[in-house]
Amino acid sequence: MAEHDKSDSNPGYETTDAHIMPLAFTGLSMAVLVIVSFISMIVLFKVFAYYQPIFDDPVPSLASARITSDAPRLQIDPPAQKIALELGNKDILSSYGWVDEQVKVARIPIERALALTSQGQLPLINQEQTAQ
Amino acid sequence: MNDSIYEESTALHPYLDTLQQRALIVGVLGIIATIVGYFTAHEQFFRSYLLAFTFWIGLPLGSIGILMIHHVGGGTWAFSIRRLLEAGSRTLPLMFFLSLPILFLGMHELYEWTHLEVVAHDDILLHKAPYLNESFFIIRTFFYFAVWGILAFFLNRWSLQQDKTTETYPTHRLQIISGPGIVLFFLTVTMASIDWLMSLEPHWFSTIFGVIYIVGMGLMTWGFMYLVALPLSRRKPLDWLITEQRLRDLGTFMLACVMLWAYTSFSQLLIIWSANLPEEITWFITRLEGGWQYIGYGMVLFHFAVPFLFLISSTMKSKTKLLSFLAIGLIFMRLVDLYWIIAPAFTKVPAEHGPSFHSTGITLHWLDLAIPIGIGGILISLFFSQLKKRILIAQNDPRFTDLFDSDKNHG
Amino acid sequence: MAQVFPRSANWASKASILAALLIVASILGVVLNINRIDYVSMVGVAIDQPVHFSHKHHVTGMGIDCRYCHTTVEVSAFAGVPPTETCMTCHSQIWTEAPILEPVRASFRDNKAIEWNRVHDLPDFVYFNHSIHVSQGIGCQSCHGQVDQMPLMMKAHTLNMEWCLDCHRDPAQFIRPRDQVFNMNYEYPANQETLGKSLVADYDVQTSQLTNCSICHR
Amino acid sequence: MSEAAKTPYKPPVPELGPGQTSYTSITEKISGIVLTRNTPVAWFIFFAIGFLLLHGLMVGVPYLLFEGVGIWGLNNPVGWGWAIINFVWWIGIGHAGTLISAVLLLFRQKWRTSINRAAEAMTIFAVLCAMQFPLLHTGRPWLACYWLLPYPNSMDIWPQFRSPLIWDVFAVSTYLTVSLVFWFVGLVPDFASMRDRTKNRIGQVIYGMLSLGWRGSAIHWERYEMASLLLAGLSTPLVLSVHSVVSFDFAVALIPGWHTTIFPPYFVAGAIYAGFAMVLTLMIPMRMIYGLEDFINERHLNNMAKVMLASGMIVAYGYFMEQLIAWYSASTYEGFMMQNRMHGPYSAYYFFLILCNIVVPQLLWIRYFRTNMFWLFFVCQFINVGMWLERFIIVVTSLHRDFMPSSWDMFHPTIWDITIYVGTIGLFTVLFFLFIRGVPMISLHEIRTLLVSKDHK
Amino acid sequence: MQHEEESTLFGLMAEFETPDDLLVAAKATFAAGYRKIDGYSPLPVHGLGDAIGFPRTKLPWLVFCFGILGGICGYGLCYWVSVIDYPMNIAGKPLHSGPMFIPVTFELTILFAALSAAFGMFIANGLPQPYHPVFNVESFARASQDRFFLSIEADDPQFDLDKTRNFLNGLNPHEVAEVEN
Amino acid sequence: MLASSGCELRQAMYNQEKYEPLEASAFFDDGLSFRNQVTGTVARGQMMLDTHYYQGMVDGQLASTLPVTVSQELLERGQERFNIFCSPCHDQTGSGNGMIVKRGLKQPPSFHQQRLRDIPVGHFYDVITNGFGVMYSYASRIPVEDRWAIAAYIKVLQLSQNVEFDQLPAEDQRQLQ
Repeated sequence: MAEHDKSDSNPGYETTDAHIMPLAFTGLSMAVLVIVSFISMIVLFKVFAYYQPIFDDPVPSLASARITSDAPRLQIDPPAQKIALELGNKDILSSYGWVDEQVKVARIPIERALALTSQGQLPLINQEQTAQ
Repeated sequence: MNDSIYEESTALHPYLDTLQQRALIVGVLGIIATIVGYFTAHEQFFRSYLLAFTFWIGLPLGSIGILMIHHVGGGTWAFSIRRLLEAGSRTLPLMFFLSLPILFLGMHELYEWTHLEVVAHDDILLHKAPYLNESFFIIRTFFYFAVWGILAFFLNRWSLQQDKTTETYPTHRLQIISGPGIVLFFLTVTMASIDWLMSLEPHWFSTIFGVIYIVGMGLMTWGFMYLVALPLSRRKPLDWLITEQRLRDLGTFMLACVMLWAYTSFSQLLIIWSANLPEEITWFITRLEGGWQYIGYGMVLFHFAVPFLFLISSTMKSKTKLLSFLAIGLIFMRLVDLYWIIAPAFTKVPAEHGPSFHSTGITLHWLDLAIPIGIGGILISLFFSQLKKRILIAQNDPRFTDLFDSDKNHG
Repeated sequence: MAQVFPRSANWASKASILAALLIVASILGVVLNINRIDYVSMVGVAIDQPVHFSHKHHVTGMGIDCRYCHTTVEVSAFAGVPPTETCMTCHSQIWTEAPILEPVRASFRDNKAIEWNRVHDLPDFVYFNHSIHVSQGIGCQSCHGQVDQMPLMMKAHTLNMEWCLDCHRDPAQFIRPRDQVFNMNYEYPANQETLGKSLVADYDVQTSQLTNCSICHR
Repeated sequence: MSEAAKTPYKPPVPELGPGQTSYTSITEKISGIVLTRNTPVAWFIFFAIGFLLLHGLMVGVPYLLFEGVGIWGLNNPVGWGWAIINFVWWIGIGHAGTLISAVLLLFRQKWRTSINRAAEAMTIFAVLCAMQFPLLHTGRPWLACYWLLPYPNSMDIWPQFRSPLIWDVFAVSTYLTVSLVFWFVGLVPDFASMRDRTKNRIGQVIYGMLSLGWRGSAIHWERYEMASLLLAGLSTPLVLSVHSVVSFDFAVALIPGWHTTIFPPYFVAGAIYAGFAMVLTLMIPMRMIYGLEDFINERHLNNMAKVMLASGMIVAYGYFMEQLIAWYSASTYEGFMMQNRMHGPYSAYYFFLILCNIVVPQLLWIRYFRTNMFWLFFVCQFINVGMWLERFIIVVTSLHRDFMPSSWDMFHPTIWDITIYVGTIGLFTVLFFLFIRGVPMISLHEIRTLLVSKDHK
Repeated sequence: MQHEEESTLFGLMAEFETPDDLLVAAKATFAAGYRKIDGYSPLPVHGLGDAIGFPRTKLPWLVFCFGILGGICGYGLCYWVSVIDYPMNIAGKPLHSGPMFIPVTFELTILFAALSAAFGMFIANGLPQPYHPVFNVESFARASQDRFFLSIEADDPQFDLDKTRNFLNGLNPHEVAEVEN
Repeated sequence: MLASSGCELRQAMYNQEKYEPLEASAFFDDGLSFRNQVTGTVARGQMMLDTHYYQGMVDGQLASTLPVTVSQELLERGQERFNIFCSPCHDQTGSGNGMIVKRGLKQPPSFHQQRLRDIPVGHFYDVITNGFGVMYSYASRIPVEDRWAIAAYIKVLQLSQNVEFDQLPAEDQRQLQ
């Protein structure tokens, strides 16, 4: 308040203004500092990565043995597993094949089996005895 | 002033004579055709005759109605054509004579309910028999003409009286008679429309029918008055009274009638169409099939839409030539309207049992034009002869003096 | 006479009229669309449930058919919410210790139904029958969306009447062969327009009646 | 006739009384009612009565919304009770305002100028009262908007445009909107007068805002007059259509006694009839309270009485046609309805209606009754009651004896029917007296034009 | 610049006591070649518009167009709803039941036309305009009560303060005032 | 008029005083609106005296015959129902390696072992109806007719994976060679 009173011609607002040059200089130097630190950090990390194995304990033999399979133990993609299963099943259910060629036992597609049994060309069970 | 108007009115006689003669020639030609038609197309004759009769009676009746409204309500427009209206009302006796052929020759041809053997087998017609029978029909028609005749007589008589005296009692009497007169007029015309037109199809009924008929008569009269007033507005003594504004007023009244006609007709259509009751809708079914519907659409267009669009614009309303064409068109559409009401009643598919309502198709007979022209010619000729009988501006009406003053200012 | 208003009143008055119009228009806009916004229709909002059941896991991961749990969907109006017994068919054996499933076990123990919260809750004056839709070739997915991709159940459509009518007026847009009804990955063929029409005819769908009031409001 | 011969012709009284000779006196007199003169005691009395009655609405409507329309006396055959009666009654009353402001303007009837402002205000308030009844009758008015208004709602359903009830919605809301606009347009120059006359700063701002900065420019007046004329031209068919549409509510149905083609013009005439009776009911006391004898004189009373007489005769014509065609149609149902109307349990109402609407107004044939304020007021009260009864007869007697005698029933109004009806009367009174207090009740600029034509005389 | 100009003078205004005086004065002013003139009156003065050279208003055309538009909207709404979007058999009526669409068509015609008449008039008149230079004249308050005014605006090419003032004084006014801007 | 805005928002009629299927009830002690049948009552259609059809038993022994006629439709229905209800554990081939098993459920026996090939068809019906081992009863989920369809289908499934070459029609024999 006291300062306000001192100025005789009070225009009702702040009259002093900021100086541009010092502000610009500060900003510029901060930008340079940031860039320099980024670059130096890259260099530093490279150095660390190079020297790290030297300071580490030797790797236990089991550590490498533990990685036996590429498949993760958690199901990362259950649908894929499901689809694989379904495809396998479908393959079995829709193709001809020998179960045991020696004893002449075969498998036939399920659709075919449905057709044959319903037409009575394959014996399902003793239908003569069916009730109802 | 009285004298000068008398002279000017007399001076106009040659002009009116010409009009009268021309109308008479047309009328006589038409009547000859009518007589030929009576002997060649007996059945059709009365249908066309009824059309012509119900059409042309609009002129005297409309004149009487408008005169009475004028006496009750005043208004500057009315004084300019008052004598025209009075002449119109004095054509009523002719229409009375013209009604006799229907009563004594044609009733049996026209009206189903006069066929006793049909009535005996029809419960509805039996119910109506106390009203719809030949003798009562004749009595009623006489009664209507008596009422209208009395009204027309006094409207003319007192108006003439007022010409001769500066006292105001004749005008007062005119006012007194007009109030109850309008009531009587509405009732009798409504009943007449039921008798003449609605009972053509005796099973059908509509409470608004009389109003539609009256509005149509009004429209026709306004149109006719416009056509007569227009040439008179260019000649003494009416030239200063029938101003542009007055002619525009006549146009406004035509507009009002066009709108009222549309309003009442549409109300009737909408209410009956939406309810779809068998006892009502049949009337419309007959008229909305077999080609009749095109007349219906035509009326929507030329009895309402086109004249409406012309008449709402005050610029158009000032164009007298256009408006006189419009007036002729509207009078013609009035004829078409009545034709649409009357003619389909006779085009029904004959049915073995019970009433039928399907139409066999549109018919047009040359008599449908010849008889209206014949009667019209005679009637218009009579109109001009009556117009000559009095000076063309009613005198001494105190209201007239009031309005005349203001008229000068506005003019 | 002095001026009653300052000069600025000229634009202020016009601007205020304009603003009033805009406000009215925007209020109207809100009113017209209030039932369509997700906040009201709850589209895409997962309602909290006693058990965080994942359709995605069970359908896409396990390959369990819709009808395994919703057993009555083909034969009755109501699709059926599975009883706890259905859950326990498997979960008496696997994930038996999982805390997330404790409400299921408790329900089974105490013979008390799990109180699921309805996701697709039509007003009580609407009669909806699952069986007719399923048997006339309307896929589950058409109304319920990609349920097989929903970890938590949520509405995929507003279920507003306009949405119902969209299909009822022209079911050919959405109808599919009957054997594809439960296929969650059905893709409409390019010629759905013609195929749909022929299916509508084949399945004898009476399109003229589908918009009768009494079809849904009885 | 002999009496007529003795009675000399009486020239019509000028529209403006002898007390008003200059623009200044007119302006002072009319604006003074609002601005300078003390509010008369009668104002407070009427306002208080109205405010008291308004509580009927304040109590009745919440209770109705809470309980449902079951609190009314509606029953099975009579599904439309007082609500529709009051609706039609109020709407009918509204018609006089538009008729005066529009139709008489088109017919260049100058006597309309001193009553048109108040009559239009009456129209607006009557329509507001009327609108409440169908809305309340829906039971849940907050739901009603999608039944009534065509907007793209989320149900994808639309109002049924074949239903006369929807026509009603359009007709009544258009009527209210156009009446309001017409009224406001008429008020703008008068608000300018008020702005310039008031000494009160707040009044200046309020009237100034309402006057939109009207300055009476000649160019403005040109457009203004054209707009007024156009609005009048548009209001005229509108006013016919509104009551016609109201009549369609009945006539489009198949109920005997409702379904008859004369209904549209007959309803319109009835509306004008009731409306003029209400205008007179309001203006006769106003004239006394505020000393408006110069503005509302014998000529106005006489002319309004004539209009009433004419419209009353059209109503009588409607009654007659109904009776005639009921017999002529040979329809059992029409015949029974008429028998029941005249000789059934409501016959007393019917004959009282005939007394009120047809017999008593016959007095108006005589000039004495047309110009005597007491008798005119007396006749108007009969008409107000009679027109309400007419709607009661139309609604109740047509419905209460259904086609099946097993479903016959009588209609008994409940206290809530009465409360809400009386409440709307209160609302109407309150609004009308507020209007008188805040707005010049006689059109200033139009009255001034009377002075011009008088000058010329 | 503009600010400067505005703050000077809007025009000159003469006050008259009767509409006839105003009319005569307006005709004379127009005859004298002034074009930026306007009359102010508490009531419409017939012929004043012609006298100051105001052409006939186009408002009827606007109203006519809006009426037609309203009619089309009304019938279109009924048709679209009843036939296209929400077809429903009601009482055996055809989907396109023309007569039953008329009432709504009619009401919307009137509504559109009436609103366009009122708002068209306000907009054409530039209202609301609560501030106007003419209000600066002290006696102008009576323009809405009992006095009649004629103004000649300063941007009229013929306007010259002294000459115009003399001209107006010659018209026998009650008073001539300068109108501040 | 203001109150009418937002007029489509939920209202009383949306939730009426009636029960929808499986809605909770405040009226009954157990909180169910669904009523269980009163013990001992036999409703129309519940007179299940046909032990072969309803229990899969003939003379106290598991039935070796089907009480329904084998047809293409029945078998296809069985296939569909099998894939819905059984395949999650038994997998579609019936080998007992379904997805649920891969997630830790005890592996059910394969249908393609001689013991199950020889077992009477009534066994399958009985297991579906009453459960077996860790398998729950499916009686509430699968109607009787469907259970027989599944049982028949299992028989066909077994056959299709183990059919004697000589029994096959020539056409299929050609396919195998």
